[in-house]
Amino acid sequence: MLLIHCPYCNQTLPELEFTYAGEAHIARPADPSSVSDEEWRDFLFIRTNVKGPHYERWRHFHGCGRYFNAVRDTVSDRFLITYKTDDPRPELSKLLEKSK
Amino acid sequence: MTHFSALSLIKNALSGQKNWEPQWPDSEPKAEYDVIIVGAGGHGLGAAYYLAKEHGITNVAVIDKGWLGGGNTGRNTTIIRSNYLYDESAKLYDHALDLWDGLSQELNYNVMYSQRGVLMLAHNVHDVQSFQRHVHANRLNGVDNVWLSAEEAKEFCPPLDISPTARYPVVGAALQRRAGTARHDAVAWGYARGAAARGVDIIQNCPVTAIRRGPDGRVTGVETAKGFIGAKKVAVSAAGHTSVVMDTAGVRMPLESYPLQALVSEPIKPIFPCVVMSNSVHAYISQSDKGELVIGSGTDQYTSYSQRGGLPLIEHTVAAICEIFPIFNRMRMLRKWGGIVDVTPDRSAILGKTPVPGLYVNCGWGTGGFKATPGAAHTLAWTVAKDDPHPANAPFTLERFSTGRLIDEAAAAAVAH
Amino acid sequence: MTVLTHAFTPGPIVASGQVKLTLMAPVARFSLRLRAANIPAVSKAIGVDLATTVGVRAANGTTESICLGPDEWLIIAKPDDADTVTKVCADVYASATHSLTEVSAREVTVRIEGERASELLTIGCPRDIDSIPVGGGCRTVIDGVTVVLWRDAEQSFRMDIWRSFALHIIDLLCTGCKEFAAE
Amino acid sequence: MSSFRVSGRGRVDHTQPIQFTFDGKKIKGFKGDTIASALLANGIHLMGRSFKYHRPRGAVTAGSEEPNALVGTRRGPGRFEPNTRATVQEIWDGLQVNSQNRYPSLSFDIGAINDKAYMLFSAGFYYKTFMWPKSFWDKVYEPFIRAAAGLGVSPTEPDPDHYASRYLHTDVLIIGAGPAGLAAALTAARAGSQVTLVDENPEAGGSLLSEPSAVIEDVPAWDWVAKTVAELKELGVKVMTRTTAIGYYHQNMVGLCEKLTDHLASPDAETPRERMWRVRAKQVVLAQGALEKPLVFDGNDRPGVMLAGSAQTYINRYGVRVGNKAVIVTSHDSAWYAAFDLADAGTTIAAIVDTRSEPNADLIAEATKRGIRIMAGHTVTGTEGRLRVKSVRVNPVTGSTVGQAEIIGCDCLLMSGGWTPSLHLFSHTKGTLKWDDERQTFLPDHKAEECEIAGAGRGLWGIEAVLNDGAEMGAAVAKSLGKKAKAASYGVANDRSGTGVSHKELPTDLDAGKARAFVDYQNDVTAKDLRLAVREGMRSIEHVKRYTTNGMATDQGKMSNINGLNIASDALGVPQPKVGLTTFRPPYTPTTFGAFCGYHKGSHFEVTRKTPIDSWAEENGAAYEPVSLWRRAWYFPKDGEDMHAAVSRECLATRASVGIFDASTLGKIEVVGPDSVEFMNRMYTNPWTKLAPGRARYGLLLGDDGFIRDDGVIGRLADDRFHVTTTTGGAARVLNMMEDYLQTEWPDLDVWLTSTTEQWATIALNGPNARKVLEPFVEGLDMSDEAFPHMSVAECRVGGFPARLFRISFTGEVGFEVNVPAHAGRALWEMLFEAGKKYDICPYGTETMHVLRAEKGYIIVGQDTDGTVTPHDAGLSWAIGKMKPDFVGKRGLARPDLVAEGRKQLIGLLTEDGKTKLEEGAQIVLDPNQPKPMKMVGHVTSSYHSDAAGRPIAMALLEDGFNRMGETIYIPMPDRVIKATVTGTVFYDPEGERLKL
Repeated sequence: MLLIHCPYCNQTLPELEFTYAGEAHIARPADPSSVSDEEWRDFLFIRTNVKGPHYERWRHFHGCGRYFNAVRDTVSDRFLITYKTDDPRPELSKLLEKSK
Repeated sequence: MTHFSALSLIKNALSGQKNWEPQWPDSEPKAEYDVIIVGAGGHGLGAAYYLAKEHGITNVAVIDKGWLGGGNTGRNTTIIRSNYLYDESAKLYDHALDLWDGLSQELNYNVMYSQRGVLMLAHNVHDVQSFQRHVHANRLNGVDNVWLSAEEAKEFCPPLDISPTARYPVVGAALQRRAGTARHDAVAWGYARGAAARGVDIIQNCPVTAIRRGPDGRVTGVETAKGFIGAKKVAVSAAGHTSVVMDTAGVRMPLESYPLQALVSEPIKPIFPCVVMSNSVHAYISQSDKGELVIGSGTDQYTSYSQRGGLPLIEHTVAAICEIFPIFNRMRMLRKWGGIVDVTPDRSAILGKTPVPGLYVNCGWGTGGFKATPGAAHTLAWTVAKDDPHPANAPFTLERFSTGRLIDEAAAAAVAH
Repeated sequence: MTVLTHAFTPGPIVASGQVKLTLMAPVARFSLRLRAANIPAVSKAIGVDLATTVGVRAANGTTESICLGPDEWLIIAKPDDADTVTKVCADVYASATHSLTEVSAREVTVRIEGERASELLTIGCPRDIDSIPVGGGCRTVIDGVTVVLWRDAEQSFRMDIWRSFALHIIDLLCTGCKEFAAE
Repeated sequence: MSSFRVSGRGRVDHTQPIQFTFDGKKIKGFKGDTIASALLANGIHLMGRSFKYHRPRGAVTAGSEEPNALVGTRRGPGRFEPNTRATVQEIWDGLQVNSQNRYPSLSFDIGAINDKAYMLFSAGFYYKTFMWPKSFWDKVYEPFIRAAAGLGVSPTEPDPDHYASRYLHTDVLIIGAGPAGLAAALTAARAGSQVTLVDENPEAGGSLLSEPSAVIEDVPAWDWVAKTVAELKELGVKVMTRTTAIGYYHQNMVGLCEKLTDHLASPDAETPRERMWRVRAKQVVLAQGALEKPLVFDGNDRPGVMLAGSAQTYINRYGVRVGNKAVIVTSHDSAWYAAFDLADAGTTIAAIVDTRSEPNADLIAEATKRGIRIMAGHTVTGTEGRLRVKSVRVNPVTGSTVGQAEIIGCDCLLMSGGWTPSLHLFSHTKGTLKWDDERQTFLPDHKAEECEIAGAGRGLWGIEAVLNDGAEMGAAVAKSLGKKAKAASYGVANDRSGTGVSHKELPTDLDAGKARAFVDYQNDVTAKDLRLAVREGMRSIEHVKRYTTNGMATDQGKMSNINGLNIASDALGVPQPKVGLTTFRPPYTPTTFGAFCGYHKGSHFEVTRKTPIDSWAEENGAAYEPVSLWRRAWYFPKDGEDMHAAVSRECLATRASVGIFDASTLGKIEVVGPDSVEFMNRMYTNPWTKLAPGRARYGLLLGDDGFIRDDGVIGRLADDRFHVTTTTGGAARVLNMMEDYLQTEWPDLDVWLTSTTEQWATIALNGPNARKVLEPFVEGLDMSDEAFPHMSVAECRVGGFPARLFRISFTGEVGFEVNVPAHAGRALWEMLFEAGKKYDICPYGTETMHVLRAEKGYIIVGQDTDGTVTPHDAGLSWAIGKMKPDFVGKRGLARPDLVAEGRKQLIGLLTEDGKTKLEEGAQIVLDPNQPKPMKMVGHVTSSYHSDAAGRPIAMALLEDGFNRMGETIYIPMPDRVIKATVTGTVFYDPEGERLKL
């Protein structure tokens, strides 16, 4: 059971309060009608499924209810960072530097 | 290859077991192959076997980052069934079931395919509707699957609690009698032995780091820990690691890899005569030849390659088993383990060609990969050999995710275990 | 031990030397949602300074608030004051938009108190109870069910539970009380 | 008592005799005994039979690593468990113990015939045979193999005990209360850390309990343990015994299983049998000590052959001599001390056989003092004895030459192959191990969690070294928590430190091919099996393990893994690390299912949600059906009615006059804010801008893939406030989806969502007299058709309660849905029911609701749709706001397959004979005479007998269904083919006349 830092509650809390919500930074196209079938497929289905640091979303479901973003290493399951939805996507190299 | 038989066992017993040969050699890579298969699980080894046996293509290497059969082949709960809802799925899994039947003899290796029957429990009206739909569709597809009342289900599986006051009462069940279990390791070993005997190289502990393509876009080979190995065709059959490997060829996949947990109890004398699955409570159970209750759990909620898995899910799974089989409450868990399953958005596999010429993919089996082993292997070999899919795997394309022609077993309320 | 039913009649449920469970009388309860810019205006209207840190409470007389999320507060008031809360909020709506939704009947509240009250919660709450300060609270989970937990004293809590989950959770707490008594 | 019990010795209570039964025979022991110690005290070594060869076996250990002495234990009805380790289970008055895996008796077991044919049953033999004839596998071979395997028998009755669980947060969790754990706990606690110390044994002390002669800081070891535990408790340390750390999970979460009643003769009924603790620790210290390795030689499994350290435990902890005449065989100094303790207690030590040519001179002196024969540079090449070892074959070894054998008589053989650090939990963390060549073992390397390993787990040996290391690690974790900590330095007198060497199987002068040198006792894996596996091409330890089943027994390889590795490594000719180490998996020791279930048993397996009106339904005899977590009234049978009769009556009564229905489980979401209409426009397919406050509309929700996800009636209460209803099962999912889009895609929208599902009790009144029943209770609302037409919503008072009243219909009759605060639900229901009596009001359940809606062709999402159905497929194209630039699902709907011709579409079906009711789920074909596999073109989604239509009706998803109106299709059933005609889906009142007042 993971421990997850909720950036809105500013507390590190047990995974049981959270729900996973898939890969992060996959924006819904602003004008869906203008995109191709392949682009729409990418939005709906294509995932990096990376082995290593993964940008992903969680929801503090049983707590503040907020969706937020995280970078978690899918090999160790360790979180490198969690951040608010409107925060910029953190640069991986800096995160890895920091975690060392 | 030594032919296995009771006679060979006795002969070797009398000679102190000193004369057995290796079942497969541990090969070093050649410079080039006609076909390279990435991933030495049951699917990959089986594909190599069928390439050699049915298509005469023997200049084949199966390459794995670890030991053969060390991935999901050796980590699953060994359930075999084909009572899927959609015609496409039923056809592919039934193709596999036909091959399971007789696989021991075909491979001269006892894979212990045991047609113990798989019982899928219905706990409410919705389950009944959904399983009846399966039963009817299976019947017309020629797939055996019958509907049992709760009492008939109890007769088939005596440990079952069918009291109507249960939190999840059993209101009926779908039974596929041909379904059952097999010995997972033996499947990988049997195919490995059969493939190796036909000239296939099995290269273990050799991670594939990249798929290489030529200027025309066509596959030229793979980069590995042991250097570049040329290949006219490459088939990726790497389960949870498929996304990582395919990404190196520039093909992005609709896959996510989740941890899946399973567990066994301490061994006991025979008590459980079949396989029971309950989608409503997310658990399934059978008893192995050794006597352990083999129990499968659902996937954890987050993607992961850690193979660790959490305690809450296991607690839920065990509670679910004890809810349906209260007599097992005092049994003890012996060990639990995790695998990594690659899951597609419609919970059906992807098996076929890719946008890259000479590159084939077999993945997305989720929790259903083991039962498909001979079918996936056989149709993958066909697809690679002919550069054209076998009718059984033709619908399982990558393109369906653009067109929307999904084979949605998940949406049809059958969790694809 | 009182057998509690879905009628949710307020009163004692179980009392031992170590923990006492009591079903509390109904209150007026509102979910209040708004953006940061409008906090002062709405605070002023209801007369409670809405905290901006999750888990922090504020009160004015019998009207209480707890911040449950960055834009979410739970407001508790006497049943008689429900209409007033609705009205004062409606009055500032035009200039300070927000969402006020009455949820008085959605939950029932159990008081958990006694020397082992916080320990009792550990039978189902994965969150570290010690991390909840006296005078604070949180929305959290117990045995898979979302609840709001108010810590009123070191060993006195209120737990708001959605009605259809309440008997399940109260029953679990009662089981814990029996375990304590048997020790 | 027997001559094997040494009076006054050990930690058992000699003043408290306890009687239990073993295979029906009464056995006496003392309080504090385990089953094994009590049996050994009575001279009984034979406790079980092995898995494959059914060889007689005795306890080889004194702890939880025991592979042999597994027994069935029983405490009256329902309280039986197989495979209990006799070396762990404490005895109590009345405990019933039975041996296992033998027939007819433990001393004479027919299954032992397998042992005679052992040459056939080599590793992997079953992969090579049992294939002919093919049909024999299921019917003959497999049943035979299964019956032979399996150890104990399953319980057959439900478990009457209950189980508990807790969460615990602690600064420091220390696993193992031996010298390292105690010293670590003391140091960390003295530094002010909050500490939890756990041990699987009934008391703290660990190896110190077997070392009473050691003196720590001038205090005898046992007194030191008592003093230390007292101080720990004083410091607030939570000391938990009989508590096994079963698994080490992410971020320092450790699962502990605490046994509470298994040692008690008459436990309190309210005390749970076991409790699962999920501990979250900031720091963990693993102080689990080391496990002694058996030596691998022919006949090393006979009853009476035991680990030397375990024999030392039996004499010192339990006051039990494991025999009268012992031979010691060892490659490690530790076994010498066991010999000395036994010798001092009166056991004759016939010889100490040490494989090393020059054992420690001090030990030799000690042995000589006691008159013990020393055979250095010797090995053991065999044993004799059927149910108990009676002699040992000993040979000198010079280099690789094994000399002349000598037979030495004995009644027990105590062996030690050295010690293996217990790193199972460390292994759970995916921490890495490194091979230590000097110690010939794996030691912890890179850590994956915030933890320290202390004492023997790091390869240290001797009490002083371990105590000091424990103190260091205790200080280290305290420091990492920001505490000032100082590790005490301990001086230990009479310490028993030592060294040893490691072996593969011991050398022999006999035919190695015939040696029965066991590596995995329980699974009957011999050294020869391991070598055979290697010969057959198994090159990784994982393959060797799976091929031979070495390490897969219930001790999870605690006895066998390292010996197996040494032998495989030798056979392969590569060093051990290259062969690899199999992963240890949780739980550390086998753990009761009940402990994992905790409170989630019976009705508490999962919550059953009930509505505020549920109690009325129960009192009025409702039959229930589960719908997601809710239970809902299914129908209300009157005396003698079956479901069909009850539903038929309920349908007729509702259409004739008025029916009342509890719709409280419908999901409700309040959508509020200036942008609420924009939000609704984006989420739902329908247009909402022009819906006036006070009006309601059917809303359809898709996923972005274009398929139907949910539906429900949505009322606009004000410009900026919507009351959204969802399906019962979809409530949480829809709210989650809405929050997802709102927070992630459209955070700029000023709109907020609140779940009000449980705020409101919802009562539906339907039928021509619905208004007459309701109107008298309604205040503040003109209910005329003009003022409050179909598809209206209003806030008013009903029955004196604040209410939201909808005029909507899911039945085709005039319908109202009254929402009142949940606590008022039952009161209002009773008022309406009372008032409705003069109109023969009829309460109905979900089944009647389903029939009534089907008669009107209203769909149930999840029944008539299955996640692959578009609005067009379902005949709901009219619900799409075609002018809207976007909504969730709009783009998905435009994908090629979703706009293709001939998709499966929802249509009505009428069976041709007008009498046959189709089965839901039945498949449709166009040509019933085609061979299998048939081309199926659709399936029946809903099917009911309809009194209103006067015949059975059905809905189905049918390929190109809209273009097949009037066509005949076929439904092949097992016994016949049913013909049906394709129709529209409205079977009753197609013009909607009945909706008018």
